[in-house]
Amino acid sequence: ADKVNFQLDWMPGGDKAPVYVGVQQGFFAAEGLEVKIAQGRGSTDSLTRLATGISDIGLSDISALLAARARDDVGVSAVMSVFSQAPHAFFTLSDSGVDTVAKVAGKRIATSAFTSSNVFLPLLLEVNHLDENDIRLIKADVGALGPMLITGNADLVISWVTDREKYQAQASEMGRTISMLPWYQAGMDIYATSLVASDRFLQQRPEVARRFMRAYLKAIAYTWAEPERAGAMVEAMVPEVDAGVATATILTMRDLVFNDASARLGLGALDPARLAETWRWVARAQDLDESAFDPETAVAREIMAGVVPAQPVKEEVTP
Amino acid sequence: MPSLNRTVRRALPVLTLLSLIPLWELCCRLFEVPTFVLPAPSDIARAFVEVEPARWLGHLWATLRVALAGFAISLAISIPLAVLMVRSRFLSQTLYPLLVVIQSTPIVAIAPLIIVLFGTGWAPRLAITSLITFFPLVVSATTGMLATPQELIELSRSLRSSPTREIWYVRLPYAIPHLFSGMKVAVTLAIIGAVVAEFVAAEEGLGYFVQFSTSYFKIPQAFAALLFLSVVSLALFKGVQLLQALLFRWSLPRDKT
Amino acid sequence: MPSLNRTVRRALPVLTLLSLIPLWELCCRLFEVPTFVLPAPSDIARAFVEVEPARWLGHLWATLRVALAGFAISLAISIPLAVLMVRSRFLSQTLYPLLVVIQSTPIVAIAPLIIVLFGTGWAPRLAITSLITFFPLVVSATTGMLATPQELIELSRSLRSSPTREIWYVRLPYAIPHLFSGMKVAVTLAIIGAVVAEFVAAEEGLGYFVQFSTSYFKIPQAFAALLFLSVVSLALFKGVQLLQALLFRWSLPRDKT
Amino acid sequence: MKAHVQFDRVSHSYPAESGAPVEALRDLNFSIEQGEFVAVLGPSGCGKSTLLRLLAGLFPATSGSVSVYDCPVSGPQENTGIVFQKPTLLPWKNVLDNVLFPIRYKAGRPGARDIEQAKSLLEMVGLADFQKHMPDQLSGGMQQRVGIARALLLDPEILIMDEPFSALDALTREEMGFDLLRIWRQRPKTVLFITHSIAEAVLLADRVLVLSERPATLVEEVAIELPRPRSADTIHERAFADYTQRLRELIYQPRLTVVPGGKQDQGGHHAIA
Amino acid sequence: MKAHVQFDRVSHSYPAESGAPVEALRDLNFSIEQGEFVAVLGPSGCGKSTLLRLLAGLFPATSGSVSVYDCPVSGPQENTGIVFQKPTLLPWKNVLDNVLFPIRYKAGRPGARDIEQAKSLLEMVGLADFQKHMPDQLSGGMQQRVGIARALLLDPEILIMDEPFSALDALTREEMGFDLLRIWRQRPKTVLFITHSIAEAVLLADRVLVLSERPATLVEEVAIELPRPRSADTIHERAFADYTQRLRELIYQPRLTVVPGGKQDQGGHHAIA
Ligand SMILES: Nc1ncnc2c1ncn2[C@@H]1O[C@H](COP(=O)(O)OP(=O)(O)OP(=O)(O)O)[C@@H](O)[C@H]1O
Ligand SMILES: Nc1ncnc2c1ncn2[C@@H]1O[C@H](COP(=O)(O)OP(=O)(O)OP(=O)(O)O)[C@@H](O)[C@H]1O
Ligand SMILES: [Mg+2]
Ligand SMILES: [Mg+2]
Repeated sequence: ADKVNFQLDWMPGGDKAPVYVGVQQGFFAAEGLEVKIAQGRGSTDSLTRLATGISDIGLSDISALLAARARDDVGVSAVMSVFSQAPHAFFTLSDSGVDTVAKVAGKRIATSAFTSSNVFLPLLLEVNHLDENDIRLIKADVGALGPMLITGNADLVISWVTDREKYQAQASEMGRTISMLPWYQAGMDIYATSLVASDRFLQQRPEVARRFMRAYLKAIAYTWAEPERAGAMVEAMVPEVDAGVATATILTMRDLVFNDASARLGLGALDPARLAETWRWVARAQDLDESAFDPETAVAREIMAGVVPAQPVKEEVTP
Repeated sequence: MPSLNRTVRRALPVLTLLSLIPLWELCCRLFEVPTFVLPAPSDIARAFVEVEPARWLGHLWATLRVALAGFAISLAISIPLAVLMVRSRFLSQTLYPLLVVIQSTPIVAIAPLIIVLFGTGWAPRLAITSLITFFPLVVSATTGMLATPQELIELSRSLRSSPTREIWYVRLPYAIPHLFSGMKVAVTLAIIGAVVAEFVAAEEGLGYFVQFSTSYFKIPQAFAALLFLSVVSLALFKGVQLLQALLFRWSLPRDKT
Repeated sequence: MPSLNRTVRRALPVLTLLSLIPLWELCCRLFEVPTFVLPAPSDIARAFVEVEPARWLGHLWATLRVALAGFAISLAISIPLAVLMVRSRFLSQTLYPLLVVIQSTPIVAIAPLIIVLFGTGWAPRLAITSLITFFPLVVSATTGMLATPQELIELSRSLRSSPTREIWYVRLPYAIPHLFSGMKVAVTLAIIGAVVAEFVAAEEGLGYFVQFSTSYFKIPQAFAALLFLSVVSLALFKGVQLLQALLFRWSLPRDKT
Repeated sequence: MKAHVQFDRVSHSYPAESGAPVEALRDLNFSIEQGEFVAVLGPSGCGKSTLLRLLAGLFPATSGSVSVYDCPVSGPQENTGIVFQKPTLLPWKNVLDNVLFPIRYKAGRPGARDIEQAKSLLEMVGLADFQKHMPDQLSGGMQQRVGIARALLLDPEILIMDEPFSALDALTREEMGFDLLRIWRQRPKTVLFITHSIAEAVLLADRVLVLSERPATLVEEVAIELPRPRSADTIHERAFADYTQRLRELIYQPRLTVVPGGKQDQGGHHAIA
Repeated sequence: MKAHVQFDRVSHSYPAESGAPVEALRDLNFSIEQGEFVAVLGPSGCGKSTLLRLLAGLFPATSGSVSVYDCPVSGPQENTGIVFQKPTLLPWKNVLDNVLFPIRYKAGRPGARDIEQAKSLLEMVGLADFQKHMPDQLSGGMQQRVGIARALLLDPEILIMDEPFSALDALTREEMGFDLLRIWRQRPKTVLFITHSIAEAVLLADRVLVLSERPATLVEEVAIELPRPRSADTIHERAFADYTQRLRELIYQPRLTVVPGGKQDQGGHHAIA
């Protein structure tokens, strides 16, 4: 079998379920692949490991990839979208009265210092006719956000949709409930977590990559078809993960995978127009020259061809 | 009676420390501290038994061997380094700044470099642990060797010693108390080092488990792992003390008669 | 001539260190090291000038004052702690394990606790820095005070000293060389501490800037900040050495005639 | 005069980490009157410094009791000046500050009079020019003299001196002996003076205690009834020679049977120390 | 006999961190023949230990040259045994290992014969029962004797001793002096012996160098032409008394004018050291 090193962008959990499902359900084996999963510590870390050849293919936020490629011709390309909506969201206590993004004005918002959400925040506010001076941003360690929200040190926190279960669990302890305001419902319509691969891997073993992608798509479909089983499969491979929590996570993030965009453009597709929109957000957020980089160069279309379904393929890249 | 007395005297500190646990429990209940801020001992105990012993032991062993091996490596590197710096003023003035720079670089920030240099297995974890522990060893060994009284140096020089022998037979033994003070610091840093290394690159170990539990908001479980870590540190610390007592009795202050 | 000679001897280590920079550049070019693994000095220099000096200074000052204040606090806490432990066997046996536990707890893992306890301003950063730096100080001060030769203790006791005075006039001065060895370690740890604190809770400072740059994949900029950090550490380290030379000349090995 | 110091069946053993404990003193009985100058003679390693430490209250005797004014010694005594066998100077203080150390230690800042006093003591021991030197810049004998000045500074009631002049040359030694007698006469104090010089013991003391080899027992007490004030002339008196002769016999005789080989003749008339 | 050690216009000053440097030796000229036993007498702090350090090659003289066999001393010499003024024992080694230290230091593991030799030296200095004790468990005099045994172990060609017997009682001192003479006779060596005891200098030495107060200059060299082998009987010879008397005059006379006050009489006949 062909050996493939798969790189997670964070620790295992329900949001990473497909790769575990792929292994457990034998989707990879059926394609003649032997997949080894390595954990990561964020998109940057994941990109670095892919770029240096430690791993072959893996997950990363596509905005991190675009920024990295724009800055520093990193040898990694996107091959498939996984979350076709950005996972950023505001969380607040249900009784806080904040039920639209417009109402965050004047609130204290806690966020982790180094999350990519911060970069997009000004743009999101702008789309919602606010600006940074309308809120008070408090930066703190990720682990402290929930406690700050629940103990009243902050009115809202910024986190990922995938964390909803965890915040709810903390709030329940104090008899409170959490509500979530996903940014994708407030005007942020861009790609997020994607399957990315090192260029070397794509060049040397393009077929292996395609087989992997095929299996991965199957695994995605299975994961949301059978969330309980998928959760259990993660636990089976990583005992630290709790199957129930993983399942809950899988359910929470359904909208990130199956949504308008995926329905319109196809599951896994990286639509050029939407990709360009994604790049626009990234460039503006990170103060990069929008015209100096073509986001298409960060996507390995020739690999995607024939694998990712319903993909609006550009003329010039047909094999 | 006196032996009973001594038993009591020995047990008292342990008992005092143990009595902190109910106090902690009490505080948590009294002030209704939320579990995710500071879990009560009972929560931690519950979390502790929920994880099978084999998994605890697996993580424990992963951390312990990295800490021990990393500590050993940094000991093996820093003593010769200290010797070099004691022998040559030039080397001392060139190396010391370099070592300070290495010591004060946040390892997390150069994680990619370390992973590229050392791969993804054991090696980067050992490297990180050694990088974090070596400095106190170098500083204490150097200080100790330089503090050797002039009269002992004169004795050694009058024997027409080679500088190597002077270091080996006079300066290093004299530096033993200093060195052990450095080792006490270094050995607890070794635990920190192993944990940081697991934060950066590992899928096992107590540090990894802490981070994992935290990112799943399983705070009592994280604290259980932290307590485990503390026990390991205490054991290593005691180990260093014991080593000194066994091998270098003379370097300890004699008990008052 | 001898003074020229001395100038050369003084300059040589600095020159050697500086010569590492072209070597580094060369290696990066020769082996085509990717920028995100290890940027070449020229990349770093470019990144360095791209950030306005005022912002550098702002971050620098944010880190420096936390490091210094945290170091000062931990010095102010650890010396009395060491004194207590030297004076009472019971305290020493009760406190030491506690200190080892605190020292070996990865701060990042208890970040929520610290933020809930200290809020989100300066305080948690100072707390973290002090927590990370205090241990070498306690260990070295304790070791030094306990290593005081029996004859000096007899002298002091024959003067019917109160134990306080014995500590103050005999044991603490005797511990100075040990203490400074601990301070050299602690002062570089203070930088690490400030950086970790900025990872946990801050919106400014060089550590924050490093992490920030890394998460934006601006690796050369991160390295520029790291170099800045190194310079700060070196300055603090030299500062401690200078302090010892100025205030406690006698505690340094006399220059060979 | 009343009994100032009293040793009552005092024995002391040092515990050995391995093997038998070392017995230093055995069943020692003697007393010292207030204002008396008592010298102690005894072979090297017999237990003299141990005796000093017991009297200083640095540690308790294994058995028996040491008392001062009928009060058992249970810790360091007030008003005691000690010259240790080793110079025992603080390496971080200069000579003047080392001498002033007891004052700083007890009373905080030394006053102008204390400094005056310290300087005049330093002058007496011939170190007026070395006030600002550090201990490691002094010769062995100079360090010893700093220790003497320090012990005299507080004008103690009890003065315990452990071979205080051992590192001094003959002339300095003699001068300092007379200086000591002068100070003792002007401000009476009880003195316990350990020495290896028989002549010195006779010249300075009211009474000489002769100790045996380890474990030290009291061989004999010899009262020296030479008139005071004593001076360099005392040395030429017939009685002085008699006393030294008698002490020599006490010291040399019991050991001649023990000494291996026949290197020496019949003893009783040696004079090199 | 040929000149073994030669001091040629040797001066030495110690730099002072503040103030004028301390001049210890000034313009010292003398030589020691091979196999000669030379004693050095001089007031405390005059520069004797400095002289020892220069000969040992521990540091160079400020001016002038010290040579051994016409070869300028530029560092520590081969085959030199030194007894330092302080005992200078290694606190982490027991008595036996301290004595064996030079061998371990030079040759690695000591052989059975070395250990034999060390033990017999320890017996000679009366410490046979203390081989396993640590230095801090010894009395001052015992520590000093360990240092002597150590210096003798390698049977050095040059033996430099700095007040080696200062902490010993009269009898032990005398015994060890004769032991030293015996060893010196059996295996001839050049000895430089610093002492404060005039009688000891006369009893042991071929020649006595008398140094002045600091900065030390050579006041006089006195050849001691007493017959060898010397024994306790030597002390009673007329010549012995003459020599000691002569040395006393040399030492006491020049200083009497300096000593303040009139506590002493006209000198020239003191005898306490
Ligand atoms: N701290 C100690 N531990 C164990 N044994 C000791 C200790 N101090 C002294 N001794 C032993 O006690 C005995 C007496 O020692 P002490 O120092 O009283 O002798 P001393 O009469 O002062 O000799 P000296 O004239 O050589 O100074 C010695 O045999 C010595 O080995
Ligand atoms: N390391 C040093 N630094 C500065 N001055 C010193 C040093 N060592 C000795 N001296 C000075 O040199 C002079 C001679 O000292 P030295 O030790 O040679 O005297 P000594 O004749 O051996 O005296 P003693 O009989 O008291 O041992 C003294 O005045 C002393 O202060
Ligand atoms: Mg003694
Ligand atoms: Mg000397």
